[in-house]
Amino acid sequence: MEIGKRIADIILMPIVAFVIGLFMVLMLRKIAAKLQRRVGPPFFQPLIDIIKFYSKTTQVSHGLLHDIGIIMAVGGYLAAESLLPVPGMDGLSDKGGIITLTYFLMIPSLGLALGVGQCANPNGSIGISRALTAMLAYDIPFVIVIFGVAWHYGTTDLSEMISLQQAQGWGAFEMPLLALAGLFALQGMMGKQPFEIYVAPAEIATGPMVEMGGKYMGGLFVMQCFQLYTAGVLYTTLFLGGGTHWLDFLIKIFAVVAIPMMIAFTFPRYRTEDMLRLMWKWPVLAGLLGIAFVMY
Amino acid sequence: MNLIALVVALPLLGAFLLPVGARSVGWVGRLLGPALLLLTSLVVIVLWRDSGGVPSHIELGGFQPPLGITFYLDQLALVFALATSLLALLLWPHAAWRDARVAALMLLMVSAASGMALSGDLFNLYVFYELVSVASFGLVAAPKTGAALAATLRYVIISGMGTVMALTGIALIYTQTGTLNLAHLTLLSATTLDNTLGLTAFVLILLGIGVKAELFPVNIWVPEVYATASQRVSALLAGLISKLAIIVIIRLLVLLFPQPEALTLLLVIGALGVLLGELAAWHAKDFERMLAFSSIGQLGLVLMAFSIPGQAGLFAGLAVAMHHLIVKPALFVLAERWSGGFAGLAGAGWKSPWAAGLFILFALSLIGVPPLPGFWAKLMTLLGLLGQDNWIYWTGAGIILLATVFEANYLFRFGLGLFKAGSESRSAKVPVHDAGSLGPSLILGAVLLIATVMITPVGNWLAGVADQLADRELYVTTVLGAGRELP
Amino acid sequence: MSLLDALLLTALGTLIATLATVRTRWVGYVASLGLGLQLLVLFLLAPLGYGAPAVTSGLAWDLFGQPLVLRYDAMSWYFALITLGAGLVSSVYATGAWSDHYRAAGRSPGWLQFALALNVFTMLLLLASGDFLSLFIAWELVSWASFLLMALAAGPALKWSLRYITYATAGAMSMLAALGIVFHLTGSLNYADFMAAVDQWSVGLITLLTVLFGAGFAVKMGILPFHLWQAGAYAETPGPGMAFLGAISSRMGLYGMMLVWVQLIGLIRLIEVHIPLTFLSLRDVLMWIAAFTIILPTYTALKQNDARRLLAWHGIGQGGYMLMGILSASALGSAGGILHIFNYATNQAVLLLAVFAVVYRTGTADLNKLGGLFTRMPLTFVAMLVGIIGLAGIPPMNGFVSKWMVYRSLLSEGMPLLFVASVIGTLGTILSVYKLIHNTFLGQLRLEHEPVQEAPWSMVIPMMVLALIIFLTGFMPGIVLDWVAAVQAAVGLPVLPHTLGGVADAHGGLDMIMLVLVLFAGFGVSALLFYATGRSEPVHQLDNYAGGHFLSADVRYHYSDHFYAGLMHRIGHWYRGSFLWFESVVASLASFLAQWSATFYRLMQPALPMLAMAVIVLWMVS
Amino acid sequence: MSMVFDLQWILYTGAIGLIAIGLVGIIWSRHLFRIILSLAIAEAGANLMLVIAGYRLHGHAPIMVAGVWPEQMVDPVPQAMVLTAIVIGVGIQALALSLAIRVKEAYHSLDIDEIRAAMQADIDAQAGVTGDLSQEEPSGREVIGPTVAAEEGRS
Amino acid sequence: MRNLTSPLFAAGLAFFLLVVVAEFEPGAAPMVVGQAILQEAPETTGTANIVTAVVLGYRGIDTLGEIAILFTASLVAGLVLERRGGKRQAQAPAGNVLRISTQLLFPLMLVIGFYIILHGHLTPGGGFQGGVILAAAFFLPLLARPGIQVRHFGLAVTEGLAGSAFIVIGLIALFQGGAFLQPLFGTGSPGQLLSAGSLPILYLVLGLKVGAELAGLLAHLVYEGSET
Repeated sequence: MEIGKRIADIILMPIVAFVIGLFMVLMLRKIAAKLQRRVGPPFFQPLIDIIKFYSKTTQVSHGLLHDIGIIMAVGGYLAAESLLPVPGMDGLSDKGGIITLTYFLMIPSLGLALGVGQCANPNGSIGISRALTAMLAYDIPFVIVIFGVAWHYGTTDLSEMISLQQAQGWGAFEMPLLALAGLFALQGMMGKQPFEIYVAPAEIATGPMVEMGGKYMGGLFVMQCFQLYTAGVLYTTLFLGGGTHWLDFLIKIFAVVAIPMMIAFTFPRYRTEDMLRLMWKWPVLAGLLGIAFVMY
Repeated sequence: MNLIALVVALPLLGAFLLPVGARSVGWVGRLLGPALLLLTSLVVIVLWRDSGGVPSHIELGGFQPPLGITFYLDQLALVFALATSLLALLLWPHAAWRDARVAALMLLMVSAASGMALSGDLFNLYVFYELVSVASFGLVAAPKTGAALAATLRYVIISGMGTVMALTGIALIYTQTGTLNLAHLTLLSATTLDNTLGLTAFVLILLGIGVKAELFPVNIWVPEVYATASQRVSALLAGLISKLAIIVIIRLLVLLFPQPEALTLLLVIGALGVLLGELAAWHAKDFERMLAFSSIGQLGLVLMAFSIPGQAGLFAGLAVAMHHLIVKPALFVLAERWSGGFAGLAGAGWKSPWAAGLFILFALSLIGVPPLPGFWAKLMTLLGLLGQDNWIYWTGAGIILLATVFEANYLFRFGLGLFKAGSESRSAKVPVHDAGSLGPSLILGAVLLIATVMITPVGNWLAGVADQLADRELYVTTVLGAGRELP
Repeated sequence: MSLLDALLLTALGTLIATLATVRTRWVGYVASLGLGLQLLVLFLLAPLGYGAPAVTSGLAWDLFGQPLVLRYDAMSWYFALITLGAGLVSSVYATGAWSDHYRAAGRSPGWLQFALALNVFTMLLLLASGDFLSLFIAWELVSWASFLLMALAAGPALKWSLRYITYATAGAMSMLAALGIVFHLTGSLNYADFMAAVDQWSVGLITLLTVLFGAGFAVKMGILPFHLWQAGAYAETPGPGMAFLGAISSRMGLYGMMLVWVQLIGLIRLIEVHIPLTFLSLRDVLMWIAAFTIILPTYTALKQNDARRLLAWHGIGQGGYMLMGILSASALGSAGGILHIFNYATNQAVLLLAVFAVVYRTGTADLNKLGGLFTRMPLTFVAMLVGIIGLAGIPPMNGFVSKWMVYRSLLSEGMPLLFVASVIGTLGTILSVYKLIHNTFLGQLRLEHEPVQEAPWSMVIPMMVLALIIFLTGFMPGIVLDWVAAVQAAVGLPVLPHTLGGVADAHGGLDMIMLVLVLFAGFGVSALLFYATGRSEPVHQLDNYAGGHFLSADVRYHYSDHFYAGLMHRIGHWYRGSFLWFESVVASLASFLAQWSATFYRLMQPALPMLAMAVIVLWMVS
Repeated sequence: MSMVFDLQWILYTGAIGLIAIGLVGIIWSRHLFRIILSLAIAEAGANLMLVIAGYRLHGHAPIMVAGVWPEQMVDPVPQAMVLTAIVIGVGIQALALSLAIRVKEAYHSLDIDEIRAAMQADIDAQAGVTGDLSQEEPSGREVIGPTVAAEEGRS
Repeated sequence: MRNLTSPLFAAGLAFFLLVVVAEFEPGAAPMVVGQAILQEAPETTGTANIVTAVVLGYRGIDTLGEIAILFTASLVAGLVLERRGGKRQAQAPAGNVLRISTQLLFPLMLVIGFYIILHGHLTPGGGFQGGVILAAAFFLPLLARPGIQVRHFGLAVTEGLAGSAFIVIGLIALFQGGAFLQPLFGTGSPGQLLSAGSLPILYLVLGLKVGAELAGLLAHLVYEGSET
């Protein structure tokens, strides 16, 4: 792959991701509205929100690290998107692979955690503590899934996985148990109900976001766009054969994101320890069984 | 060579004269003992130089060997004769400066100990052994506290029983062979003692002499005696006398009882001694008894080393024994100022850093930390034990290894406790070491360090000693001459 | 005289010079200079690190017919590099302001420097050992040298160092047993004879030797179940000493394992040994032990409230990654394991130095008594941030590279459970290092810490150097991978093909240069976006949303204690202290036996055992 | 072995019997004086063993008188040895007795169990330690080092 | 426990010893060395009593050790029993018969004692036997008149000098170029009083020493040992 194409990919992929992410946020809010029998926001509302946040005049900063935290959060996703192949653009996927991507996705979390910590608000710190615990909960089934898939395809390279799936059929059919476990993990990863204890607005004043306003909040919005996009694309890549062309790719990723959304808004919230118990029981069991089927 | 008899005769003469002389001329009593010891060490050194390392023998009373009593002078005997004099000089008890009778007892013990090292006659060994015992009874009882007397009495009773056993063993041997000369017995042993009777006699003698050698079942006197006797006397008993008893046992073993069963017996007894000694030392709560139990363990180790067949075993055993000969007296001397329970000694090391340093040096060597000599001794032992294709030997090696862990723990529990920030009121009472109280330990520490540096020549020399010890032919031809007509 | 002699003699000279100046004020400079010189000599030996043939010392001599051989190969060089690096950094750190502080507390920095120099010397000696005897001798020296370092602090350190030396002696004795068996079997203690003979040995024998040698090394490594001594003993060691110990000392165990298990016995033989009644091979069992070593100590670290102890427990856990990587026997995994030694050493050193800089300024390492120091000690914060990113194995620091290699190899070797176990360990690491940095540098600044200043330069510079190394070797891991490849070649492992940026692999490689560049590009874009959209207004820390309350500085509202309460609700009752229980069972059993022996000596009628013995023995012989 | 009830056999039985009786006495008795007497008995047995070692059936005393040839004499060596052994035994018994006298004064008892207990209490007191033999609380935890659990806080 | 086990173990020991000795030829000592000594002793030492030749000649060093042990025992007994400033209980003097017969017996026992000592190389007896009789002779007055002062110093001088004389005689032989304790002054003709060279002298000092030591021991036990 020539260098020019690669640079173009790296520049384009985050932009695409952001745009799609905006739509996903819109979809999310629409679904929520439908389920709650509301009308829901207009089409450009997510974008408007972001612009609004960034252009606020009152921007309260709790210090340098507060800024750096947001920069890391957004910058990390920007970089991570280049590891996630989409139709026609492979970016850096051959340089990193699935494991690297997983760890790249921790950079935004770390940045956020640092920024929130700097705010010196105990609610924020509690939120981070819960968020990290949640990560511990959903990452275990998630890595089981990653192992199963990577072992099945004999590679950690995401583009290679996609091409193999397009040749052999979708991963979801070959590894249904793993796909199921992955769905669970996805739910946790997106931080939506029933696994949103860490924001717990009534209890800890929205947790990590408690001290965020203006462009800080805007950064978090951008981050959410990327987050939804990444979750959708990753699942699609692992189990739904990626995208041959943009149309089916978009359908798949929106579908993938829509399922958790629908689950999310029909459930109450789990407590941390219950989330741990849930995540470490059924998805892990399913994942391990899935691996057993894959390997033997 | 005949002059070697002086090593026995001179201290004895001194001892006979001392109680008389001390009353008339005070300073005689003070200086006679050390002077005689210096003289005997000189005699040994001169004779050693003359011998050039070749074994020889003397005939006491001028009677030819199988009839009369002989002294056998190989390097081992000479080194122990020398060590006896020098250690006694180094550890000359404080009481001996004041009381001529204690000095006389010391001289008696030295004389008999040298005799034990030298003697080549079974019954003569027994006589010297008894003399050592009786003199040690006196030295041990010398503090005359109730506990010391009671401990001595228990010691006397068990020694007495040992005497009975050993005497019975000697009687059995004599009944079987009709001779007492070790060289002669060596010649006859193949036909007469290589049987149940020989083993029985060996067991009886082992248990008898083993009382002094702190062998496993007959060492019950050890902790209480060492706890009550003056530390220098304990140092002598633990360091020197026990080794002499072991050397006697090993001589008999090599010359008269080369049966494998005897070696296995040594191994088992030694292993039990190591195990119980080190465990009890681990449990001890005061310095003297810790050292006492540790010395039981170490002597078990010596015995195990000697139980390795062949020259390798003798080499290892000698190495362990010589090492312990240096280390244990030094530790007991440290206990002079640091006597009593661990709790009372907390923080004592800050006040006497040199003493603490010496303790740690000796402790390291006891544990067997390279490159100190203790390591080489232990290594030789372990390599020897593991070199046997025999599960008992392997188990023995395992026991040594296990015991070493306990050893490290209790020695350093104490060593580190010396640097505990003890409450001032408690550690204030602990006497501070000075040059005088450290002297013997410093000298022995220097010896240890020199041996560390010169480990190769020391090791080679010791191997030579072991060769001589292992050579039954050499013993027989040296004492009886080659091809002489024997009765 | 070879360069190796020069190295060892320089080390010895450093030791002597340090001892000579131990009571003076310049002892630190002497020691640092000496260590610097040693590092220089080591650089002269650099061809070794790139696979040049081994260098033999002219200092070999015979002891009781046993030739003692000293030699350096690529593995020795690699370990020596880390050792000297850690030693130099610690020594420099301990030299300037820190030593004044230490002296003012009534301690002697001279002895600390001496102990450091002694540790370095003995470790260099260990790395040079060319036969089992010199290996054991140097091993014991290393053990006792680190014992000295641990016991130096007195106070509670005494108890911990006693526990250490008990374990260490047990381990050494296990090695000694193995050594004796080897001598019995081969009649010599040469590596060559061992390697020649190992083919003919039975499976049981190989297992026995593997376990006996391994137990000795495992004690030093803190591999389960021999880990109980490590955290406490390290944590009580004076600052720079702990940094040194934590960085490299326990890795000497890994050196031993690589030497004996990998180079001499050969992993292939361990794989061939099947454990009866299971489908596991000996290698699998060892890997599982490594996995538990990763998980359990890491989650114990999570519970610690003392920064030193937290890091020390991590040290135990990280050892598991190295071991697991090496045992995977693949080119990638073993390279990851070996690389992790270097990476972890840098991470741990920088973290501990940062923690001790905080201790230097605030006087405590208690995570409940700190907080908000970012504004006061920003450079130290950066050092710690770099360290925790590295330790947690998150890009772009070097810790990520080595962990990635381990995961990747477990993946391609098809070891799902071990893979999951190591990821669980990493997650625990992330949780606890966040707790570390949050409780120290983030959140509310305590009132009494208002006047705290940045650590002095003599302490900051070593940290910055280390941080730079961590980043650089994360950015271009190829620098270290060159050495790692040489090590692999030296011990007979498959050699990893690598590039400057990482690993090239058709089915998913790693190129850190690209990734890091993209990452920083992302940060750049993000920063641009952030700062282009107007200035933000800095407010006081207490200007905070607190449910309608006004916060005041004297009230403590830093969320630090019981940090992962939710998690502990779930897993809190899984902490059983089983190993501690097991240890106390063993100790109690021994104590019971000891009491029995003491009772025997106290109560026994003296004559009875003599008689009994006589009869029993006579019965036996007749 | 043929059970020949000749003189020699009776002598051996007697000697060994004395030894056995003496040993039983040493162990069995609690009274110090009895123990010392038992020791004397056992020693007598051992001495008898020695004498028998040189005995020859119908032998003559080893003294050169007319009409007795050396071939008819009994062995002189054991006689000399037994002389030595007896004297040694006497010395040890005297020593033991004198110790016993003083021990009685110190502890007002001649019961060896009581003496032992008193002596050990003495030694312990002097060393400033308690000589506990209680098995109730093994000291296992403390001897190796501090427990980790005690030093751990919550997460 | 020990009440039960000790007879069992002792019986076991006796049994094993009996099994061992049962293998001996009854009443036929091998007499390897003994026979050689019997043959050789009259010429080499000049004693008629071969036991004396063995005690003082062939096994002279044993005898030296033995008197050293006795000396040590007496020394230790003195050391242990010595009491500083303690008052002795005045005991009632013995009856007339005992006192008078003591006076009668004393010279007689002296004579017999010395006779036995001096004829030790000719007839049964010798230094030990005679020494014991001497000790008894000196001990009798103590029994008869318990208040009598024992002259410990005199005893000490006697035993010290006697012991030293033994060694000195041995050393003389050594410095004359012989072996330590080698008999001196030729052998004489066996059977005569003045024969066997230095052996009778040795026996004499031995007798004196044994006598003095036993007397001292007994005196210690009687006086210092008595309860106050």
